[in-house]
Amino acid sequence: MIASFKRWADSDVGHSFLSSPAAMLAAFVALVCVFCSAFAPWVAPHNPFDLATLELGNALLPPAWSPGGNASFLLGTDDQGRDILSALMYGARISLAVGLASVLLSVAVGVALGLLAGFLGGWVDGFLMRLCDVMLSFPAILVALLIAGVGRAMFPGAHDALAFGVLILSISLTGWVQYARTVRGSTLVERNKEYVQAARVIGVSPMRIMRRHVLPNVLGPVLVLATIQVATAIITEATLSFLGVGAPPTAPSLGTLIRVGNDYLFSGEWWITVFPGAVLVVIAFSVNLLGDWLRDALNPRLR
Amino acid sequence: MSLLQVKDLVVEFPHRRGTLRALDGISFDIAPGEILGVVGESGAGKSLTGAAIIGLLEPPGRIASGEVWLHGARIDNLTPEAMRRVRGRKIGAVFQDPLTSLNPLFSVGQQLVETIITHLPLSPAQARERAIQLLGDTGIPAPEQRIDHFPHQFSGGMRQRVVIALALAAEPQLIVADEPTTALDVSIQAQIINLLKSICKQRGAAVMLITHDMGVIAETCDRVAVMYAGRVAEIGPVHEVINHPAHPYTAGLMACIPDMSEDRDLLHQIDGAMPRLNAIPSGCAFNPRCDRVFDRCLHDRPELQGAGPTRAACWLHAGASASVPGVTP
Amino acid sequence: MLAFVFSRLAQAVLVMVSVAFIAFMLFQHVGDPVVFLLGQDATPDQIRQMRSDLGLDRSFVFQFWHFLVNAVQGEFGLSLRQGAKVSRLIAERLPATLELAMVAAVLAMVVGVPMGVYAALKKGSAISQLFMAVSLLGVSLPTFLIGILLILVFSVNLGWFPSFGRGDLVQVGWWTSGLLTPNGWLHVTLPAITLAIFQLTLIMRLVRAEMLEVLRTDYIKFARARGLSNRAVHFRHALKNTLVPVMTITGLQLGGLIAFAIITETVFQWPGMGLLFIQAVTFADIPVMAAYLCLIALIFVLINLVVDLLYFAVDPRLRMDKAGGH
Amino acid sequence: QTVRIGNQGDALSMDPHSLNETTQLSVTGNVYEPLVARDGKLNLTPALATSWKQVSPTVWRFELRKGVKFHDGTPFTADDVIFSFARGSGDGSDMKSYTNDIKEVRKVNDFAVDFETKAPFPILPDVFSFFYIMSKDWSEKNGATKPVDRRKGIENTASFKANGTGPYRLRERQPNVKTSFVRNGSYWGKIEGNVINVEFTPIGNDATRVAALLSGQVDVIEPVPLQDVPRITASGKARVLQGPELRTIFLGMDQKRDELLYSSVKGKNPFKDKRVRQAFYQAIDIDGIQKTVMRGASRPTALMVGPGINGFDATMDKRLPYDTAAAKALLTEAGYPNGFEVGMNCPNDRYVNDSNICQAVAAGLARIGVKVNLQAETKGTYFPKVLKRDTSFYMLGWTPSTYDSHNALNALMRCVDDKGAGQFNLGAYCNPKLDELILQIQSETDKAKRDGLIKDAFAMHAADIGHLPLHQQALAWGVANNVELVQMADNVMPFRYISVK
Amino acid sequence: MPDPAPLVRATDLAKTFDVSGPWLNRMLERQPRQLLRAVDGVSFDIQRGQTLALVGESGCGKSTVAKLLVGLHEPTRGGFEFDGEDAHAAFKTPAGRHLRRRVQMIFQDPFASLNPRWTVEDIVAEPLHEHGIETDPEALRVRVDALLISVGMSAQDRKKYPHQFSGGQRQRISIARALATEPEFLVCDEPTSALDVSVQAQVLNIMKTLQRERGLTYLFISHNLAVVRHVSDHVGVMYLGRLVELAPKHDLFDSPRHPYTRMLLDAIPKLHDTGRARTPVSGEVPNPLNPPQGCAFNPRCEHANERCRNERPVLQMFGGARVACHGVEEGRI
Ligand SMILES: Nc1ncnc2c1ncn2[C@@H]1O[C@H](COP(=O)(O)OP(=O)(O)OP(=O)(O)O)[C@@H](O)[C@H]1O
Ligand SMILES: Nc1ncnc2c1ncn2[C@@H]1O[C@H](COP(=O)(O)OP(=O)(O)OP(=O)(O)O)[C@@H](O)[C@H]1O
Ligand SMILES: [Mg+2]
Ligand SMILES: [Mg+2]
Repeated sequence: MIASFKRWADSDVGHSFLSSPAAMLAAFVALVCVFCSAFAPWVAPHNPFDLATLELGNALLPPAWSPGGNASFLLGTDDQGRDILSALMYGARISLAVGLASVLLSVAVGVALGLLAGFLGGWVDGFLMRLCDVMLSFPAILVALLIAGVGRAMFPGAHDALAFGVLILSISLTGWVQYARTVRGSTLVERNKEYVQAARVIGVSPMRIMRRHVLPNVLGPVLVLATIQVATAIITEATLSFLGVGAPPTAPSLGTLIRVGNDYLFSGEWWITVFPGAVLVVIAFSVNLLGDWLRDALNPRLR
Repeated sequence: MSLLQVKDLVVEFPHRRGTLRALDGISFDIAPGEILGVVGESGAGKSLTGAAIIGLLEPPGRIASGEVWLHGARIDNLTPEAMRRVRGRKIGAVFQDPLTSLNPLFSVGQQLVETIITHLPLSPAQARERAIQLLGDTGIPAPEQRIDHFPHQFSGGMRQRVVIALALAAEPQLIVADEPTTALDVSIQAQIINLLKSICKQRGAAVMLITHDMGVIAETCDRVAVMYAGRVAEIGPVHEVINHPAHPYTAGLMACIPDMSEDRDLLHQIDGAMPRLNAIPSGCAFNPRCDRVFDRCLHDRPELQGAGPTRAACWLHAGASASVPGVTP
Repeated sequence: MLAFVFSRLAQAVLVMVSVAFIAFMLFQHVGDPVVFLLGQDATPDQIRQMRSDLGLDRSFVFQFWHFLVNAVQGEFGLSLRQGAKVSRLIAERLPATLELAMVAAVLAMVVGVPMGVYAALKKGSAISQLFMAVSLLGVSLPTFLIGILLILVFSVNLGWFPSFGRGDLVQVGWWTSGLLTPNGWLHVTLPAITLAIFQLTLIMRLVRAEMLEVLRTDYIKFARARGLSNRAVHFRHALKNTLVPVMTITGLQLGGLIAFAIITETVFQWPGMGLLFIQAVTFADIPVMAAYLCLIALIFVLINLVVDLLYFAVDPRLRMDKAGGH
Repeated sequence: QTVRIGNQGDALSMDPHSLNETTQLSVTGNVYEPLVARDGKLNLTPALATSWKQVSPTVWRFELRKGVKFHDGTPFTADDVIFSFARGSGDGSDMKSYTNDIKEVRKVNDFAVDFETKAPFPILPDVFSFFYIMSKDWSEKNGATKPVDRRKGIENTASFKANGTGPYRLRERQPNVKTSFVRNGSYWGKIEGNVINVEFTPIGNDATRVAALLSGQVDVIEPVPLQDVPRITASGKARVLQGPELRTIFLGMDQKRDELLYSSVKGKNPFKDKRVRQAFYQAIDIDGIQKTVMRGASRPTALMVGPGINGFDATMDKRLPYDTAAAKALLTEAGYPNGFEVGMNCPNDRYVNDSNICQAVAAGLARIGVKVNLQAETKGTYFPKVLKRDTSFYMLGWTPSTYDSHNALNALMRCVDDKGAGQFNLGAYCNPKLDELILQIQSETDKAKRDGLIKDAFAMHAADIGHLPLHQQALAWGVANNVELVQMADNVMPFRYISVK
Repeated sequence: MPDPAPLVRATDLAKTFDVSGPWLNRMLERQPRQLLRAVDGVSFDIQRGQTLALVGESGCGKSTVAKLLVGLHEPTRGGFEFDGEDAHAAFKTPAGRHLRRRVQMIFQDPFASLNPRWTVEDIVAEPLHEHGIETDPEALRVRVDALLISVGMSAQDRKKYPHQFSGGQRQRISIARALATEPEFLVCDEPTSALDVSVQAQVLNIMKTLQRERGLTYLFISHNLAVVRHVSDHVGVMYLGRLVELAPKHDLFDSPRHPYTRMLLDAIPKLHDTGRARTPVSGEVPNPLNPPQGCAFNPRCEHANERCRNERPVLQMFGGARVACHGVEEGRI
């Protein structure tokens, strides 16, 4: 562990990170966001999900520094009297969780299927790739929309956790295709490399070869893709929420906050729109920057 | 007067752990019509020398000092635009892999014509004439038809001929050929080397032939430069260097080559590996592997010095002029 | 070649059927159209009657089969909500969406490719860094927010562009075009920008990455070694080779444009298929949804086909291999 | 003069009998006319009928207006009335609820018809105001004798074209894009406004609709999102007309099942206990909702119908006080000192700020320890679900289409049977005594006596706390400063009242 | 004197690749199946402790033979006996895994044949693990050290990654890995062609030393005849999937019989014979998808006659060598 960290810090990737201010800044911002959202219950001044604490009397307060603002609501409140700052932290927590979980899920599925397709070839490959084609011809938002709709209709239990499950599922359902294709491509290259053949000559079983030899060597591009997809997933979640199939209103995600804020764009209550939008942009931006940097850093030819 | 003169050429790569000196004071020259072979271990700096001469060092690589003269004019400090005019027109280049040297999306003819028109005042029709002629000269049958074909429709050997035709398109006086046959089949190799040789002789062009293959050098070149760790270890007429190597490294290298004419149980081998650029030992770079090392080798860096008909960078020849006894294979 | 087109078309049919199948499976859960067809005072009997009239009480396999049989005859039935032929509704909406997507695609290309080329050639320069950073904004902002912000700035505050609709249209056969009137162009501007921003970012980054790769290839090095001018090297050799993969990927992205058009159309009240679809979703208008999804699948396959054919046209390696096979 | 109207939705069809829905009837009502119409104050006024009287308990006679011509020039006669009622009560019509009680329509002469009802029907003229008359000739010629038949996939000319007697003619129809109308020069009556051309455009997205008004692309928008009212007013280009609407928003609770579908309470149904219902009632900060969520644009109510509906009685409109402590006490008394968990269903795009209201209610309930799992969703999935009674706690809004309390009582408060009684009584509230009253109201012809019965019925329902009434939402129309119009409480927008300066 | 039973015996080995397009395309364009006979009936024996070298141009099927022998490919026809046992049948059974221990392979490219993400220790220990030869970590370490030292590396190199080594060192790691299971038969597919002459010498020397010490048997593939002459006992010359000449080393180099063998020998640049003008080889390597009729070499052969263009020659004994050539058979060459 420590050794591998040392190796990292000493490696070209580590060095390129330490010498890229943009990457470090992005990582810092991302870390702050992750921290604030992961520890929202401890960091946030209020608990916006606890409805009992909401006072309609506190609704629509402007940020603390503007006239009429209230110091205990730093960034103001929304129409339910929710503290925007706290809502942002809790919301980012949901968005990040949804983003990460859906990316993890699609990476897991995509990588597994891509490996299988690439390594086994033949009809497995043919079938999986046709499946990808079908998935691709459903634009991502459409699938998400349908799945989210179906999911909510099928499990009317209305529990928030389930709603998130459906969100995650619907986002990953289109996400995996990219990974599958990428991994299949690299697997096709990798499996003909001599080290894989060497393992076969030694008598290592195909599954083991896939797991121990091929997998680690095809993860590079996946990593890059995944980083960027986290941002995309967060935005997809926001978009789904705009189309009305997002997170429940009592536990708003960043996307829901933006959707709601959207209604206040023309009215004077700019803070309801601006802060969630800004936070989303900052998160997406820093994650994308990281992904960008990673792409260049992992590409030996660009070093 | 020599056609090409390289004086004390130093190429560096600024790197995060300090600057790497990949070429360290290379000097040699090539006379018109002469074929100079460049040999040496992988990573010795052969390709870099070629790239530096044609001004195509990949950033961050740069010429840190030294001079390159072509035809009495200095070319290492030209503006990019002026250097571009030199490339192709005065110095042609042939690279190792004919498969990747040609743009797959353009027909052979398009690539030839574009090169010719860039450098010679010809109309497109004339350029095409010339292109067909060039293809014919390099031994491609039915050039009138083949000219409109795309690179992938040619076999490896033919592609390399096309590449040579491209290098010759504007009648350059010098051709830098970086391992032109390594990617080819054994039986095709000889054809290509012969072609290069004969065409250059016909046109009076000089060639800098970079290769690993001592056999090719022996058959083709007039003189040979042996490189080691970014320096010229030995340079001289080809049979001198082969038959009477002056530098222990050259001698070792010659001995490594399995010989068709004798049976040996084990080959001679030079133990160890070439040092990395960031860990070149002080003194003579070869000293850790040299079986004739002595004190001076550890501290002072030897310059090329006369050792009979050849010149070698070895303290064994400090002031001497005979080949080293005992290291001849 | 012919075989290729054939197999693609066969694939198209397959894809469309599976899309329709999945769609129908999903429709069982997206809502009950009857509630919207009958007013609030309808009696339970009326509702039951309506359900059985529409065949909604049958299994989805049956409904799907029914749909297929109709679809084969080019009939998608009547929109439950609007009582109009689905085929006509879609035909009315198709031009709007296609025009919007085309304008957006062209915009994304015309702006994205040069930006990408510049960012690759001047890698590391301030401007290209700026391009990279600004373009990231394009993928960091949700489309709907961009759209609404554009409306706020350019139509409410500045009053330069209209905020909704297609404006004056010209009828050309059954096709209605907004691109033949200045007013139509005014109307298409904001939606097209909204739609293009995401693609633009992708294209720009793709072109940059591909271009950087291509610039490292041996044939570019060899082209330089032949003394070709920078212009020839960059814009003749490098760009052409760059555009081959870029073309494939952006072609595929065209489908994404149409999908994203749903949001853009919602925001700008653009009377295209996306708006039709989203309304159909809201009211569980099954025939419209099914037809839309099938059409999208068809468009997708066609785009893929065209892209592949273009690929054949541009890349001689593919072209010749096929021709040389005989 | 041209006026451009941006509306949230579109009329789905131009067929006046195909859908019983406000937007559709509002739009087609400019082209077609009923026998009896309503004026700006919602009072009945003669339209195609000049007078009507009850000739026997079950027969009404309508005298028809003479000299009226349809837009295609054919004269209007009793045959058209008979044809229209036949069409409206036949297959594919969504207007059957207006014709259900009619047994027969008889021609007396060319300009008089008799309506025989199945039972004494005191308010027959009231139910006619949305029933439009079509031309028999035109319908037969255009194969539009029936409203659209979706089953057979046959389209209907009347969906795209219109031929009525009204003040405006349909000029061009692009569904969901634009529908334009032109003033009918040969209209029989007086057109109060001065508008010649009307362009009716659906703009679904709130922000876009507001932007369209602010940027001058449309002259009238409906509705205005409440939060944007100040902005529009401040723009100096337009104003917002606000007025009470007939629709009443209320919450319903499942009072039938022995165990709630979505609740932490197992084995019993807390909503069967009146104390629980009352606790819920008193936990709702209706004034807070009115002030912040509705931004003042609502009228808190204790009744299930609002002013303007026959039977509304202001003296009864007294809510139980908002009192968290009392609510908590009631809950404790009912055996839930720590509250419980319950699922709540709510639309998010049907009523004004619907999901925000639900959230505020949920917050109020949270304060008495009830944890609400709120599911707010689009109407497309919401209504099918609640109409299946697949809910424990829900929101609904109701406008009696007959402008009479009986409609609300019958649909919302009667015990559920499968003949249509209590059809929208989604929580299956049931009080047999109230049922009896409602039956009486239905056939009582004496106005004063009937009003008394209605009052009793509402009192009984309020005492039961059968539902939790919230408010009547306000209409909010955005109108450019150069436009004058009349805002009607039933949210119908007759073009004839619009003037452009 | 009859030979003792050979350790390795290949009989009529053949491998055909199906390189046709997808079925639909073939049907529509009426193209036949395209079969590529990469190896077409190759037979040879290798005695224990001896080295057989295979030479030939690129694409003639050398690597395919190698992969057939180690079980990376299934033969289309023919078989391969190892120590009297049908190896391909054995590879398939679980019990046949022991055979994998006895047959190992060294690959051409030292940069591609080591997993870049594994340490040297992991790489060399993998076969030991896989075959359960050594399970105790400490013993494993000792074993790995010993292996590394046996190929002239140091035990301290264990923790390093492949990219930290030079080509020659990497090739030694590959050899160490191949030796881990103490195989008897090593298939070496161009083990030095990616290496420099000086490094090549190091690797060849190690191979030879190991052979002497452990009695290894090699199949050595190369296109470098000088190297082949140095390492081999017997040499097989392949052309387009077939053996055209198979002879003891000295026979072959001193008196090549097949015109192709002669051509190959002629193509070797001679080091000490500078400036000699060679007759360049003419013609191109034929397309393996569409091999010439008769003797595959006939289009490039100056001695080709009508028979060569129609009839395929088979291997026949001529003196110590086996040659497939009508010209040799008829005494024309
Ligand atoms: N971009 C670079 N950055 C750092 N070092 C480099 C770079 N390019 C080349 N070098 C180093 O310069 C040295 C000389 O390389 P060069 O390509 O000239 O070797 P060579 O003699 O041609 O070898 P080969 O026979 O393998 O082609 C090598 O050690 C190489 O690692
Ligand atoms: N998996 C495969 N599928 C299809 N064709 C193959 C496959 N492997 C090899 N071939 C073909 O078989 C022929 C023989 O290939 P092989 O790799 O054995 O040649 P080789 O003699 O080792 O060549 P080289 O010297 O280039 O390594 C070639 O034409 C090659 O294209
Ligand atoms: Mg090189
Ligand atoms: Mg091979």
